[in-house]
Amino acid sequence: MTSLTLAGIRKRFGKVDVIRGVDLRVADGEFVVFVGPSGCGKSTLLRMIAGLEDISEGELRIGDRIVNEVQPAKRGVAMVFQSYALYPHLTVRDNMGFGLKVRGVPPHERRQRVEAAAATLKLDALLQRFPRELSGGQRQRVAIGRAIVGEPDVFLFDEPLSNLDAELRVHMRSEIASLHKRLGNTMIYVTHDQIEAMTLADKIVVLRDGQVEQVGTPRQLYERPGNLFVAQFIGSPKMNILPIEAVAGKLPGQPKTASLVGVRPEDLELTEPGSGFVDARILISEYTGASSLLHVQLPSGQVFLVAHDGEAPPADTSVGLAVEPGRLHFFADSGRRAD
Amino acid sequence: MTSLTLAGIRKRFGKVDVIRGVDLRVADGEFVVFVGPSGCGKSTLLRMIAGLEDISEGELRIGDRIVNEVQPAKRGVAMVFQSYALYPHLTVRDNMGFGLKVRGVPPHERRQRVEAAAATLKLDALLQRFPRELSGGQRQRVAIGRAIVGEPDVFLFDEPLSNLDAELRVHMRSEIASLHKRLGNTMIYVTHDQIEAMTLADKIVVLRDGQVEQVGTPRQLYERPGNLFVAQFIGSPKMNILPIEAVAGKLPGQPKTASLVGVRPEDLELTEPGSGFVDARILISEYTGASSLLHVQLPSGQVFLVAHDGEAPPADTSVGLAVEPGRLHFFADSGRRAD
Amino acid sequence: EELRFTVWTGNEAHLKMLNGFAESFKASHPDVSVKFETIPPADYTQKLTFQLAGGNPPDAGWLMEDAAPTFANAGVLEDVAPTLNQAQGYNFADFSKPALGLWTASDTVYGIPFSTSPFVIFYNKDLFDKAGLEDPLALAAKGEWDMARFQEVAKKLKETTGKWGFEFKDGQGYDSRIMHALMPPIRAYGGDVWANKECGFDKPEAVAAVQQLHDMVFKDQSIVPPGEQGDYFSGNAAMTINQISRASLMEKAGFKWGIAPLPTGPGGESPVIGQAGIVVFTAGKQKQLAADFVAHMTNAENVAIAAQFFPPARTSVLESDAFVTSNKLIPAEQMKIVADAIAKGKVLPSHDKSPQILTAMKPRVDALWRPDANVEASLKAVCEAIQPLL
Amino acid sequence: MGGLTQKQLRIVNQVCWTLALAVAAIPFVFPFLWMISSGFKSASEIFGSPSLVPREWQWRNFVDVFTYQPFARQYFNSLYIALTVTALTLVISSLAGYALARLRFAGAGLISLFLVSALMVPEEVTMIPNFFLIKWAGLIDTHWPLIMLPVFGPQGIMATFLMRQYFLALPRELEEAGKMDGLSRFGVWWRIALPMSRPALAAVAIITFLNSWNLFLEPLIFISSLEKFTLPLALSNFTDPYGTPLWHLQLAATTLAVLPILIVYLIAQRQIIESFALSGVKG
Amino acid sequence: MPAKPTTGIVTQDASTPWLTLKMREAMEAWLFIGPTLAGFLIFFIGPLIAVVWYSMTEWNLLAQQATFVGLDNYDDALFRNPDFWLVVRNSVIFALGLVPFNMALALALAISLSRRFVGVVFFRTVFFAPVVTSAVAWAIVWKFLLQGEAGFVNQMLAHIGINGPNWLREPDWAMAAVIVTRVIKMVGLNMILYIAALQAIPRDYEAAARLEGASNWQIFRLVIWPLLGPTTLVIMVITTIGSFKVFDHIYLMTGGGPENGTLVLAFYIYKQGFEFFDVGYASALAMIMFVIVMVLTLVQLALRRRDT
Ligand SMILES: Nc1ncnc2c1ncn2[C@@H]1O[C@H](COP(=O)(O)OP(=O)(O)OP(=O)(O)O)[C@@H](O)[C@H]1O
Ligand SMILES: Nc1ncnc2c1ncn2[C@@H]1O[C@H](COP(=O)(O)OP(=O)(O)OP(=O)(O)O)[C@@H](O)[C@H]1O
Ligand SMILES: [Mg+2]
Ligand SMILES: [Mg+2]
Repeated sequence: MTSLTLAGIRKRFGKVDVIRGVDLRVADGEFVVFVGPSGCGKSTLLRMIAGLEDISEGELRIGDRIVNEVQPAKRGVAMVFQSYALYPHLTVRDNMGFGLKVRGVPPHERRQRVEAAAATLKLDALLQRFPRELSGGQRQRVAIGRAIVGEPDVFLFDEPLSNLDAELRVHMRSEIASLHKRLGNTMIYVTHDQIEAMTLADKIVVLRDGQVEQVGTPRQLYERPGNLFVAQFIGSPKMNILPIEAVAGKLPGQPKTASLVGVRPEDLELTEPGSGFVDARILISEYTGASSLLHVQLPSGQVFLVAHDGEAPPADTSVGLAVEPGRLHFFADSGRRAD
Repeated sequence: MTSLTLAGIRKRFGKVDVIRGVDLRVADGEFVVFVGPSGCGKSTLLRMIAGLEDISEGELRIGDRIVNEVQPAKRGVAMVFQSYALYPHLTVRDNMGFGLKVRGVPPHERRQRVEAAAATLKLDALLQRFPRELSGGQRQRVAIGRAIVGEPDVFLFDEPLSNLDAELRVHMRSEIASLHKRLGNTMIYVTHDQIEAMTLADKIVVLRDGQVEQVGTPRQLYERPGNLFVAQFIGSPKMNILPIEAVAGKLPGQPKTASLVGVRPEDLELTEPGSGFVDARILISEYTGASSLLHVQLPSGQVFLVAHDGEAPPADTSVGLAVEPGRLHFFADSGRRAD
Repeated sequence: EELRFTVWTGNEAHLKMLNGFAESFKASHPDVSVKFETIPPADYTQKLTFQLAGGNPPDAGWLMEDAAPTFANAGVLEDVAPTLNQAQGYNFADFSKPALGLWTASDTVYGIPFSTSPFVIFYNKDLFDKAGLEDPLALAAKGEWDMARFQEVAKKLKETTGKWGFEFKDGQGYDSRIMHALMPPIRAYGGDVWANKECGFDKPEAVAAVQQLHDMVFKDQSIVPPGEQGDYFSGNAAMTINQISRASLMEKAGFKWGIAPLPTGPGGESPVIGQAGIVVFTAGKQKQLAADFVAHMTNAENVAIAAQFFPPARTSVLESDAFVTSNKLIPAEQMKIVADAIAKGKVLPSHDKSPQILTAMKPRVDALWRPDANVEASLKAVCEAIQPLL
Repeated sequence: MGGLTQKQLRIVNQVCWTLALAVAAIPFVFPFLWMISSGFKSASEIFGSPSLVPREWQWRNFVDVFTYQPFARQYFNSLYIALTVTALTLVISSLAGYALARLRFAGAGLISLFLVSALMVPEEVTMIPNFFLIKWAGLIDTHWPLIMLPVFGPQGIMATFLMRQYFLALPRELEEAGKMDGLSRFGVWWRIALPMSRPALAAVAIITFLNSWNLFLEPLIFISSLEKFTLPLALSNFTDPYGTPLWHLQLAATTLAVLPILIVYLIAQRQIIESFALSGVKG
Repeated sequence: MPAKPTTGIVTQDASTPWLTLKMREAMEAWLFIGPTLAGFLIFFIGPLIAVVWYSMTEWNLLAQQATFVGLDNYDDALFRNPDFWLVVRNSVIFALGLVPFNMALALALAISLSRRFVGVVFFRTVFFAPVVTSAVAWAIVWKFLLQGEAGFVNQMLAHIGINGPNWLREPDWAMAAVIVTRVIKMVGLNMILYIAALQAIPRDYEAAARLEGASNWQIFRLVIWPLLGPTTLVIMVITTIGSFKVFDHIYLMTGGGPENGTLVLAFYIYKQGFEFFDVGYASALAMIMFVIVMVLTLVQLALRRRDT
C-alpha cells in the first residue's frame, strides 16, 4: 500500500511556476529516479512529496491516502538529503536515533533499532563518532541509516551522491541498489547524473522546466528517447545531432517528417573515407586507456564525438563514419521523435 | 631555455613533511601532468614552482636559473587556478590586462596583447563583461587568457577543469590540448582526474604522499604500471586485483616473484563458467547504455568489476572470466611490478 | 598677550558685559586681551580641574563656592592680596566680611566674590490669585511669612489649582541640588548642616525642618515629588526657590510673578547665599597680569556694572540706589529684599571634601525621600556617612 | 485536519506572530516618536501634556538649537571626528588584520593573543594613564584623543579581528593570482583583498562610526571648549546659564542628532544587515 | 602566434635576491601590523603598566603629588570600603539581569525575523534602530518616559489599572529600569548576530528534523540551539564585557542613585578618578575590575570548552 500518485501537481513560488502540472504513478516497491538539468524542479517535486513544501495545486496520494495536508512526519516518508543534514553536535548513534527520540520511542527499543540499522549499513564501529569525524561515504551511510531507522514506507533521496568523489560514487551506487533489493521499499531518487539514473532506476522520470518530458525504463530512454532533449540528456558522451540535409543521400529507415538525425558516439564506427554515411577528419584523439575519444570534424564544420575501442588513427586522418541503421534516431523539427 | 628541474625538493608545514624529496626534469615544451590522490601534495608542488610556497629544501631551476628565492612574478611562470581566481570587480578585459598594467606595459600595447589573446580564445565578444556574467567554461577561458597575455615561459594549471560539469570538461580538455599544440610552451597540469591526465599529458607524474611513484607517458602507465598503486590509480573503473593463490592453476607469463595479479575491467570477458581463468557470479549489472558494468563475486568472496559491451546476463548468473595473457599485470608482495 | 579666563556662562549678555571689562582693562594694559572661555556649568569644576591637571591651565577663572576650599587647600589658587593692596582706589575693606569668609584665610586672599546671590522665593502670582491667597510678598510685609504659613499656602495651592505648590531649586532638589533644597528650611529652624567639623543633620532643628518638607512632599503632596518634573518656570508649580539671576527666565514666562524673602522659622530670619568668586591659578603663566585683571574686574565701578546680573559683595554698591534699580525685571521694592538678604545672609556650607561629602550623603538622602521614610533615622544615617569626611 | 489547510494555518500563525512583534516593537519605536514630538513642543508643554501631537508646533526650537551654542560646529566636529576615526580604523585594522590572516611570521600567534586580551579590558581601566599621556603630549582639549583612543583602543582591535576573520574566509587564490601578476604585498592588499572585503569593511565602518559618534566618556574628560564639543556632550549641554536643562532644546537637538543617522540607516539597512551577516561579525 | 615568446616576463636577473622570500614576508608582516602594534603598546600596554603603578600610590589629581602606599588602596577597596562591595554587587546584578534578558530577547527576535515574510525588513529596522541612537539621547528620553506620575509609561499602566512604581527613584525599580532600557537599546546588535548565525544554519537540518516528527520546540531545543552554541558564546562574552563597561547610560539616567542602587563599577571608577580626582584609588579599582572581567571571560570560555 505504498504506491504514490501525483495528479496535476503544480507549485508556484510567488508568481513563478516551478512545477507545471506533473502526473505520475509510482508503484509499490518501485525505484523511480527523477533526472533533469539543474533548476528543473526535481528537488521541489521531491520536497512536495515529503511535505516540506506545500502543494499549490493537484493531488498527492501515498497509498490510498490524500496527503496534501498531512504533516511531513505523518506521511510515512524518509528523506536523505544531498547535504546529508547530519546534526553536527550529535554522535552517529544520536543522529540515527533522533527521529525515534522525538517520537517518544523508549530508549531500549531505540537502541535496538539504531543498532539493527547500523549493522545493516556496517556502521557499528562508528556509532560513537561525530559526523565531522567521518569520511564522505560514511556520512552518506549514516544519512541513509537515519532514514532506515524510522521504517518509512517511502524513501526519498535528493542527490545523495553528489558530494562524493567518483570512486566512492560507484561504490555507494551499488550499495543503494542492494539496499533497495533488500528492503523492497518504494524509493524516489533525484539526481542530475544520468549514469546514476541509468544504473539505479526501475523507471526514470526526465523533467525539464517543471514538466515531465518522458517516463520509462533506462533502456527505453536510451534506445528510444522520445525527443531531442531526452536523447541528448541520456547517454554520455552525449548524442551527436546532425541536420538531415548534411548527410549525402538518404539514410536507411529515414521517416518523412524527420529533419534531424542523432547518433551516439559509441554507435559510430570508423571506416574508409567515403564508405560511411558521412566523412570526417580527426581533430583530436584522446587516449583514455581502454578506448579513445575522437573529436572529428564533418565537412559541415560540425564536431562529432566518436568513442573508439582500440588503437586510434592520429589526428588529421580523414575517415568515414559508419553506423548500424537501427542505431540512428530521427527527430522532427519540433524535437519529437519521428518514426 | 624553459626546461624545469626539481632536485631534492622538500616541503615541511611545521612538523609535517608534505613533499618528501622530489626529483624531476621537465623538458622545454613538454606537457606534464601531476596526478595523485587528494592530499598527496600536487598543489603544493605546483605552488612551490610558482613561488607561492617557499621551498624548504632542494633546488628549483627554471631554465638555468635557480629560482628558490625569486618572487613569483619574476619567475616567468603563469598559473591558472582551480577557482579561476578572476577579479570579480574587473571586466574580462581588465582581468586579462591586469598583470600587464601592474608591470607597467603601456596601454596601447596592453590593448593589443589582450585582444590578441582574446581572439585566440574566442573571447572577443566578452571583453566588457564581468566574471559573474560568464558561464563556467567562459570563465575558464578568461583564466587561461589571463595567463597567456603575460607570455610566460611556463604555464601552471591547478585542476582547472574540476569546477566544470562533465560535458564542458570534455570540451575544455580538447581546447587546452590544442592550446598547447599552438603555443608550444612548457605546461604543468595538476589534476586528480586520471582521464584528464591520460588524454592531455606528454608525461604523467604519479604522486603519492609527497613522493613520485612513477613518471611516464600515459600509455606506459596504463599498460605497464610500475606498482600496485599506479595500477589501481590509472584506469577507470580501477584495476581488479587478486591474490595469485585464488586463481586455480598457473597463469600464463606468471613470474616467480609475483604474489598478486591485476586485470582491468575492460580487459575481462565473460565466458562459460569454468572456461575462464576464474569463475564468478554476477551480483549486480548496471546498465549504462553503451555498456554495462557488472559487479561479479569470485569464489573467494572478492568483488570484481567487469566492463561488458552489449547485452549483459541477469544478476545471479554464474560466468567465467577470461582475459588475454598479455593483459595480466603481476605484482610482488612489496607492490612493485613483477615481470 | 592674552589672558585666558574661564567662566561657566555662555549667555550673550553676560559675555558682553565681561568683554566690556576686558575692553576697559586695555586702558591700563594696552597690549593685553582677555579671552573668556565658557565651560558649561554642569561639569564646570571637573573640567576646570582637568585643565589644571592636564597642563592647560587658564590664567584666571570663575570658581563656585563648593569648590573654593578644595582648590585653596590643594594650593592651586594664587594669593591676590598683594596685588589688591597695591591697586589704586580698590578699597578691599568695602567687601562685606561675611561674604569674604570662603575666600580668605588670615591675610591670604584666594579670590574675590563676584556673585553673591541670595536665595529668594519666586512665586506665580496668577496661581495665588486663582487660589484666592495672599502672595508671599504681601505676607512678608505683614510679617506672617513663616514656615508654617509656607506649608499651608502650598497645600491650598495644590488643592485649589491642581498645580504643585512648590518646586525645589530647578527641580533638582533630590539630585544635584540637595543642599539648596535642605539648607533654607534647616537654617530657618535654627539648625545647620555641619559646623566645626560636626554634622548638624541629626540635630532636632534640622530634623524638624526636614520633617516638614517630607510632610509637604508626601502628606500634603504640595511639593513636586522625586521622579516628577514640575517646573515652576513653565507654570506648573506656584513657588520655587532660586537666585535672582533666574529672573531673566521669567521674561518669557507668560504669567505674573514676584519674588519674596525665604520664609522665616523658629530660628528667625536666615537668608542663604550662593556664591562664586574669581580667582587666579598658580599654574597660570601670567599670574601677575591675571591678578591685575581680577583687581580691575572687581573694582567698585565694575562691580556696580556687574550688579545687574551678579549681586555684589561690596557694601557701597549694595547700599546704592543704582543697585536697587539695576535689574530691569525686578521692581525696586523687591530688589531691596535682595540687598537685605546679602547683607544678612550666610553662604552655603562648603568644605574641601565637598564632592566626597555630597557623594556620601546622596544615597542616604535618597532613602529619606521615600513616602514611608523615618526622617530622623535617615538623617542620622546621613550624619554617620559624612562625619568621617568632616 | 481541523478545517484549515496547512497553508491557512501558517498564515494565521504568521499574522499572530506579526501582531506580537508589533507589540514588542512599541518600546523600540515610541521613544523616537516621543523625542521628535517633544522637539516641537514648548518647554511647558513637555511637562504639561502627554499627547504626542504638539498643541503648537514650535519650529523655532530648531533654530534656537543653533543659536544657543555652536551646535552646527559641534555637529561638524562629531561628523568629521567619526569619519576620520572610521577611515583610519579601516586602513590600520585591515592592514593588521591582513597580516594576521595571511602572512606567516614568527610571533604572529603571540601578537594575536596579546591583542585579544585587550578586548577584555574596559576603557575605564586605562583611561587615567591615557589622560596623563594625552596631557604629556599637550593634546588636552583637542580632538586628537577622540581620534587616537578609539582607533588604537579595543574598538580598533575588535575591527582588526573582524577583518582578520573575513580575510581568512576569502579565497586565497585571488590574491595569489595578483602576486603572480606582479603585485607587491601592499598591492595585493589594496587592489585585491580590500575590494573583495567590502561587506566586512562596511560592517567595521558602521560599528566604528557609531561608536565614535556616540562616544561620551572621552570627550567628557578631554574636551572643555564649547566649540570643540562633540554631539553627545553638546546634547547634555542645552541648559540655561545656570545648568538647568532646557528640555525643549535638548530634545530638538537630540532629534537633529539622531535623525540623519536613522535615515542613513533606513536607506542602507539591507546592506548593513547583510554586511553584518556576511562578515560574520563574531569576534 | 610565435611558438616562443620573446618579450614579457623578465627572466634575466640571474642573481639570487638578497632577501629570501621568507624574510621578505616577515618584514612585510611587521610593516603591516606596525601601526596597530605601536598604538597598542602606547595606548594599552603602557597605560596598563601605569595603572598598576598608580594603584599603589596615593595621588590627588589636583595636588599633583603621588606617594607610594603599596597595597593600601586595594586593602581599602576590598576590606574597608563598604561601598565597594555594594558597587560590585550592583555590577553583578546589572550583568546578571542584562545578559540573559538581552540574549533571550535577541534570540527570540532573531528567530522571528530570520525567515522572510511581509514586514520583516521593517521589524529588523525597528529593533535595530536604538543601536544606532546615541546613548545620551536614549537616556534623556527614557528619563522622561519613566517619571513617577507624569511619565508616559506609568500613564499607560494607569490606563490598564496598574499603579506603576516611581521607576527611577526606588533602588530596585531603578536597577530594573536601567537594565530594561539598556536591553532595548542594545538588543538589536545581538539580534543581528543571531540572525546571521541562524541564516548560516542549513535549512536541511530543520527539514530533516521536521520529517522525523520533531515539533517546533524540539527543533529549536535539539537542533537549532546546539548549533548556535559558538555564536551564543561570543554574544555572551561580548555582552558581559559590555555590561561591565556601561557608563554613560547610568551616568545620564540615574547618576548611580537612588541610594546608590545603580552605582556600578565603571561609574564608581569614574567618580573616584574624575570627580574626586583620587587617581591612585581609582586605578586600584580599575585593576580589580580588569581582573573581574578577565576571570568572568575565562570562566565563560572554559565552561563552553568543557561543553563541546
Ligand atoms: N523557495 C523558493 N523560492 C523561489 N524559487 C524557488 C524556491 N526554491 C526553488 N526555487 C526555484 O525553483 C526552481 C526549481 O528548483 P529546484 O531546487 O527544484 O531545482 P533542481 O531541479 O533540484 O535543481 P538542482 O539540480 O540544481 O538541485 C529553480 O528555478 C529555483 O530557483
Ligand atoms: N598551509 C598549509 N599548512 C599545513 N598543511 C598544509 C598546508 N597546505 C597544504 N597542507 C597539507 O599538505 C598536504 C598536501 O596538500 P595539497 O593541497 O598539496 O594536496 P593536493 O594533492 O593538491 O590535494 P587535492 O587533490 O585535494 O587538491 C595535505 O595533507 C594538506 O593538508
Ligand atoms: Mg536540487
Ligand atoms: Mg590541490
